[in-house]
Amino acid sequence: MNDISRQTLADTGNILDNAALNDPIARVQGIPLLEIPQDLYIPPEALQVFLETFEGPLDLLLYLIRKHNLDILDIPMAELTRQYIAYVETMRADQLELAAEYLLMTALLIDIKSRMLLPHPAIIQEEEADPRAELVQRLLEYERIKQAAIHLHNLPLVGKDFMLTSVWTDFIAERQFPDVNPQDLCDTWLALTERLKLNRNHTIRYEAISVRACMSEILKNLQPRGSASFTELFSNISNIHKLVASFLALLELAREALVDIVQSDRFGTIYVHTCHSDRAN
Amino acid sequence: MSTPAILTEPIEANLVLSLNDQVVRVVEAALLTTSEPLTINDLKKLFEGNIDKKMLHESLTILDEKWCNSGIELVLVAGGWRFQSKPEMQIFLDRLNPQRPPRYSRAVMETLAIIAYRQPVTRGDIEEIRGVAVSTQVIKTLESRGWIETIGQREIPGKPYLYATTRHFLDDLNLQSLEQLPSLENFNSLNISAEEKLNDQRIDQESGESSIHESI
Amino acid sequence: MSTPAILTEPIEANLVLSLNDQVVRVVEAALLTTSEPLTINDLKKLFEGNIDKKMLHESLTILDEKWCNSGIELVLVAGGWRFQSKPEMQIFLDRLNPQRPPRYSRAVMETLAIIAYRQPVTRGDIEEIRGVAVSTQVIKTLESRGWIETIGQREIPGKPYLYATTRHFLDDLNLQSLEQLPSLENFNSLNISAEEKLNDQRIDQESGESSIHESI
Repeated sequence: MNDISRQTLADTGNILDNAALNDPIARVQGIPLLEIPQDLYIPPEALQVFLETFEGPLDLLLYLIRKHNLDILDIPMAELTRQYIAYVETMRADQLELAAEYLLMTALLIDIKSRMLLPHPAIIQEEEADPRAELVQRLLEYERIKQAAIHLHNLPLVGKDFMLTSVWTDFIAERQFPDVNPQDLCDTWLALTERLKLNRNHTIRYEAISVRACMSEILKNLQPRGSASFTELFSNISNIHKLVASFLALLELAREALVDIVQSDRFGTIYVHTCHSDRAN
Repeated sequence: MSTPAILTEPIEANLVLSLNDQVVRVVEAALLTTSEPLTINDLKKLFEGNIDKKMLHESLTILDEKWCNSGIELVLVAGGWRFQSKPEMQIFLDRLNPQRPPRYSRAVMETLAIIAYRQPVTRGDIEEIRGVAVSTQVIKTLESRGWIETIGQREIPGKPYLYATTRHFLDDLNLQSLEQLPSLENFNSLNISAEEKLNDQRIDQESGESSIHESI
Repeated sequence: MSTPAILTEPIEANLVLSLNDQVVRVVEAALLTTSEPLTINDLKKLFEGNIDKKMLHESLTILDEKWCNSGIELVLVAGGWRFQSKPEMQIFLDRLNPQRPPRYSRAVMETLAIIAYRQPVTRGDIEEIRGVAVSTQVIKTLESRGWIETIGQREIPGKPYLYATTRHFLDDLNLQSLEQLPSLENFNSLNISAEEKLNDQRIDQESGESSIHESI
């Protein structure tokens, strides 16, 4: 809000309060007001700013009730409605879009007022609800919320009334590697084969894991020297299943041209060489 | 494990500290380095759970006493324990950081009050109470501040979202629970005594100067 | 202004603190609430400049001594002074924010699974099974982890490298040998739903070889 509108707002406030408080007369745009304005005179330039300070028709109604010391539990509907309409009419002249919710309230006020005017039998009067009751409830509720909002507003707020400690610390600990467990691998493998199954272009053969592992093992054993004797390769294997698998692995390696199996003479030592051209040369 | 981890891990080779001293040191360092409040369970995590709650509470008492004379204080909010600067430090600290946190309009504060007191509420409920439409901007402002969140939808046509305040809201306002807010019935509407107060305390929208409103 | 602001502003009504105590309190609160380092000039701002550098340095010395036995320390870094947690606190503080270990991408996991179950394999083999090209990055990730290695080259045009898993891989996965990797049969027994079992039986039939796997 700029300074000019603040001034206008303050002036408006003075004028409004003057009616009730008999304070010295205010100035509007530098011109002193010689007479206390009766009822609800507001300079048109100030009205817009003034109305913007209200959060809606309920807020305006509460203001009117307070300003005129009306009893909220026994609202004189005629007076309240008349004053309210006076505001809304002025508002409509300037800011029609602002007035929509205010107009709805006007209708409500007139409705309440007219219902109160309706004659009703004295006997059942006690049981009949006061047409104003709902409005009063809403006004009371809104008034409480307004005060609650003020209370919340006045509570100490982080960053405004106090600060949080934030001592520097290196929260980036040593880089962690992804964790993989065997079941993850198995699941991945199965998902992969499931996917492959759907793909007709591929024929899938499930091979014995252990044979494949043995192939790796044999290649690793061959790596240091590039060759080994047949018996050497199997000398450390005590398990018969492993022995068979290793033998199959060796044959598979030969079939896949990964190793050469050489026997120079009959019943002589069988040597296994890696088929590594670089090394061979 | 029967041995608390704090015993098995060297903290300072050349200093033999009592177990409790070490706990206090660790708890203090943790509370000072984190801006988020820490619950007793969080504090237990510091020691991999190998500590009893009694010792943690003792440590907090020691820290509370240790700090009471300084510009920082130990407080308990909804989210747990935290250190924060005392209000009287603010005048100094503000000089370091001239930007002030945003002040919220009356629309925002009234919406927040309705959600805080009447939660869970729909936007329609808020509009009913305030008598005006609630702009999306107002809701967004409160959501982005982390003060309100949707906690479901009401089973009526249109399935409007239900809003409630968050734990972060309580933390930011230095509250331990919603019960710490005065009950709505305590705000006596339009009492003659309250009337004057009300006039003085009107929340201003942008100016941040309540003096304007005092003149209204 | 000739009078330092700290003298004119009440800090705590019922406590008469010496000027220096107040300076230390304010400096401490400022350093604890800002994560950025504060220069001597920043610290001067706290008092609107109405303080000499000597007093600030004295305050910093006092704070340094006060804190030396705790879990946080006052340090001078390029930008200025700040409190930071001592390295030995790290092990405790890390437990508060346990970092969720990162996860490998599907490409990495599938490549690893293929190498583990079908080793030795070439990149071409992997690509054939996965149906997509295997990026060098994927291979490098697994190599740098020390989980796969080349154990030779296949004697076919291009002489592609043959990959196999390492001893380190087995160690990291807590396996004695590759045989301990879950087999398809193990997986079957884990499934409870009949539909899935049926599905798996079909896999077995298609493969025609799974029954041999166990016996080898």
